Amino acid sequence: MSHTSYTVLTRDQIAERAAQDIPDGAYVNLGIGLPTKIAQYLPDDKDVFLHSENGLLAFGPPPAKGEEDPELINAGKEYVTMLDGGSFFHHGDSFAMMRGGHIDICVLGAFQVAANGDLANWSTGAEDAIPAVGGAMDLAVGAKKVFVMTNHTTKTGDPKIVSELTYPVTGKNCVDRIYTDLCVLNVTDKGLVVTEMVDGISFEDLQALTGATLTDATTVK
Amino acid sequence: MSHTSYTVLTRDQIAERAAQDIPDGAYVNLGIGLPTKIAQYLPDDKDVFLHSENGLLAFGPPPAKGEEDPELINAGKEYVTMLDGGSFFHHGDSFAMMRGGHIDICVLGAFQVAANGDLANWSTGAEDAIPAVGGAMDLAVGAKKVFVMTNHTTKTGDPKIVSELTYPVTGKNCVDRIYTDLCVLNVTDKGLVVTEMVDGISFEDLQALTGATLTDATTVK
Amino acid sequence: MINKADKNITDVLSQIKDGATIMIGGFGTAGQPAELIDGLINLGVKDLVIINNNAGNGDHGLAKLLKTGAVRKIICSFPRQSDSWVFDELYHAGKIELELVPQGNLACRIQAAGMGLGAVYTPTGFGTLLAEGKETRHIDGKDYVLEYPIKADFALIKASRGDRWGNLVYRKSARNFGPIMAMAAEVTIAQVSETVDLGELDPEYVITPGIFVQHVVQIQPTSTEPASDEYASTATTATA
Amino acid sequence: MINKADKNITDVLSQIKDGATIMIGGFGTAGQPAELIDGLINLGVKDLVIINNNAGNGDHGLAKLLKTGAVRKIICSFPRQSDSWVFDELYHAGKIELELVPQGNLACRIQAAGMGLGAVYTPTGFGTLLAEGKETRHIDGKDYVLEYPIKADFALIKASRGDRWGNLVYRKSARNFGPIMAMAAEVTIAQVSETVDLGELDPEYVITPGIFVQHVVQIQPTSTEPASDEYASTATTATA
Repeated sequence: MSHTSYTVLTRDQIAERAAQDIPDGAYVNLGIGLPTKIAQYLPDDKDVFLHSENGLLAFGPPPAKGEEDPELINAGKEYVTMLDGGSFFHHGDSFAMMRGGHIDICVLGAFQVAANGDLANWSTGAEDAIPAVGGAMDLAVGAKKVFVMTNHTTKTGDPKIVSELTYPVTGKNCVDRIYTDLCVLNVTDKGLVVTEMVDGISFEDLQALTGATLTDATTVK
Repeated sequence: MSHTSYTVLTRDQIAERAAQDIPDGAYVNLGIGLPTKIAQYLPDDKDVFLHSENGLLAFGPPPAKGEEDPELINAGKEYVTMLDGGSFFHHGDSFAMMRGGHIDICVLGAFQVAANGDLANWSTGAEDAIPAVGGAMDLAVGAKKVFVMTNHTTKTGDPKIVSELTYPVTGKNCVDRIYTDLCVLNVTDKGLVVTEMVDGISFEDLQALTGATLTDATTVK
Repeated sequence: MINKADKNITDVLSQIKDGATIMIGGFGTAGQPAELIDGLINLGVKDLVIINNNAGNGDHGLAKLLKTGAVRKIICSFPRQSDSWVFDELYHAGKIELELVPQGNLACRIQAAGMGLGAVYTPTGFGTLLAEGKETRHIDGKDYVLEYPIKADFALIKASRGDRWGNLVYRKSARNFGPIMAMAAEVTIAQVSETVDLGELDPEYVITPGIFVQHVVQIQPTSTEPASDEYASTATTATA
Repeated sequence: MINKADKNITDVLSQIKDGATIMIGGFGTAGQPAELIDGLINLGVKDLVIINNNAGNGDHGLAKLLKTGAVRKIICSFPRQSDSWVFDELYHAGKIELELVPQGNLACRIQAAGMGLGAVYTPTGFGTLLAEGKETRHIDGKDYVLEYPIKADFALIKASRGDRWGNLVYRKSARNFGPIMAMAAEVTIAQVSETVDLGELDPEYVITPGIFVQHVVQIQPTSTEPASDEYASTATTATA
């Protein structure tokens, strides 16, 4: 795959871009890893409520050095703090929030996303790997909107946006939007629609780096 | 039905008798009406935890006059108090306690009890009556032991302990023991076993007042 | 910034339309959101489906709503009470539909909705008239009835304190169905006796996290009312 | 009079026999009942089935229990962590059975056990490898998988305070699975940092009512331990 003259977004820039689409008052679960970065880019004038599977709502930034509490961690087992107006609850209620459609947006990482919104992010199917799933499948089926944040291709240049998954599925038809280092994609009934691209890249360049057929939003009515 | 020379227990005496079989540490739900009286006869040296469907555990006696709180009532909508060590919870958790087998004993009133432990206490099946069930069916299936407290016969002398229910069932095979104004009956695989009778009554007298075959405990090994 | 406590009863309730399915908290009158119900009566919507444990007491609250003829159907466990004459009359006149549900199945079906479950197998009611026609299954030695979630467009509930993010705590046995109804409705409207600042409710002891609550309406207690749970129907704009 | 806090760890745990199914609270190490697990290791029972969100971290707690070879099977959602080398080795050596359950299904199946349900239809996992061979159903436009309750003989959990009737409150994210596991086990044993008198826990804010707890064991903090959630394994007879 050849880079011509376009700029690839950094991980922070993808996070910053995704943060812009999270509205005031949203209840949001940020998946472990890359999506966690979004928290840093949420504007101060919005109340965005961060949920963590292990029983936190409206948690805040990491504590100051020396203030860490081993009993105040998020699902990624990182130390966090609580905002005024936050709450603790048990795992049953926490997953009721997710499975019951109360979380407005979750942002997940991905191994692959298919054109129909199928998501693979829990297993590569490798024979010797120990399987582990955590809350990924619950978030995939339960959140009102599922956003994916990922590099557009793997480190070896293979497409992560594909026509059909080759990895085991986490959730079927669940992804609504994809933020990559190259573009923003909406998953629609008519397939993947490109709504934004990084400066300098052409639609043809982007299509070449993608394993599924893309549509340019400017051509969709 | 002829009384010969035996003494019928009063409602309070039935309650007092039933109270004797409630062990220290039992979690108990007393059904609305007659069973509620049992609370008065629980000995002070035992910790018996009274549960109410509407979200109370370890509630206490009625409040003093003038201390009534409209937001502190039991399932019978009577004013109660809370003991130190009591707790409030929502209806979901309250019925989890019942349905999930956490209540040790519930004591229910009855229209009829069948020899196999079927209970009827929610509907007489009368055509013009408004049906109402409350928590009776949940208690019948959920408590570890279901006791029934009832007069042995109806006001008109018809048996309430019967071979088969003629009223709509509340719960099948659920009753373990029956306390009446005449006797105590265990519901067993071999039918109804009389373990106690009031003074002066003969086994034959009791059988004559009962719509199901009784066995005398002294003849069972 | 989110302030779920910035509207008065009239404005909040105006989103309720004819035909809505509405859960109403309370067990008897304890926890019944009397002022929200009065507001609903004033709104004048009709063809409602109401979910409550009972079917109204006396001539106030839910009973008054029923009396207006606004309710097409009620889903409840115990409609027959000594003071449920309003419902009795409507029912005998064939003017209201009743779906009778054992109280624990009512709770559980509301919970199933809040939890996003498709259906549950519950032991309650097996073999009874209330399970007639329902699917059953024998699981691990016991019989169960398949029951489906009960969802609602709105839940009207009563809590004791709330904040602008919708966090709630309740008072004694007035809690009853409030927390589980809040989880099962698209829009939950809670009336509270007091609105408090963010952070005043201890995060360890928030009973209903704000995610389940869309509106908080403070009901001002008036000195003319005798009992502590009786307030005037005047809604005030909450400060937060 | 009931005192659920009158035994030390050794005496309380002695009722656990070979082959027991045991829920262990905690999400990672937060809420993990470290002293109860140490007690279980000392007890030396084997052929255990363990239910926990994870499969142990580092060389302590659950990981240490696994290392003794006492665990036949683990039911969990996330066994693969950077410091889960003990489990990794056992798993690759075929010395432990793994039932992998999505975290929310784990929670929900534990809840179903506590609530007395026979089974539930959950949307989570539909169409995935983790639902292979399981019954599914299309309900109201959505696909669900039939999942059965997870029950246990024992639950070992960690709370912050408890009383002699077994009422518990928790601390921050150490709550996690504690309350729902307490509801799903025949016998729940809770370790607490502090035993308090009856009435000291506000009835409005008891998180786990005593009906779900059979034993409370107080773990005495020692001054030699640095972090506030690390205590010595010495059980003391609680005063209540």
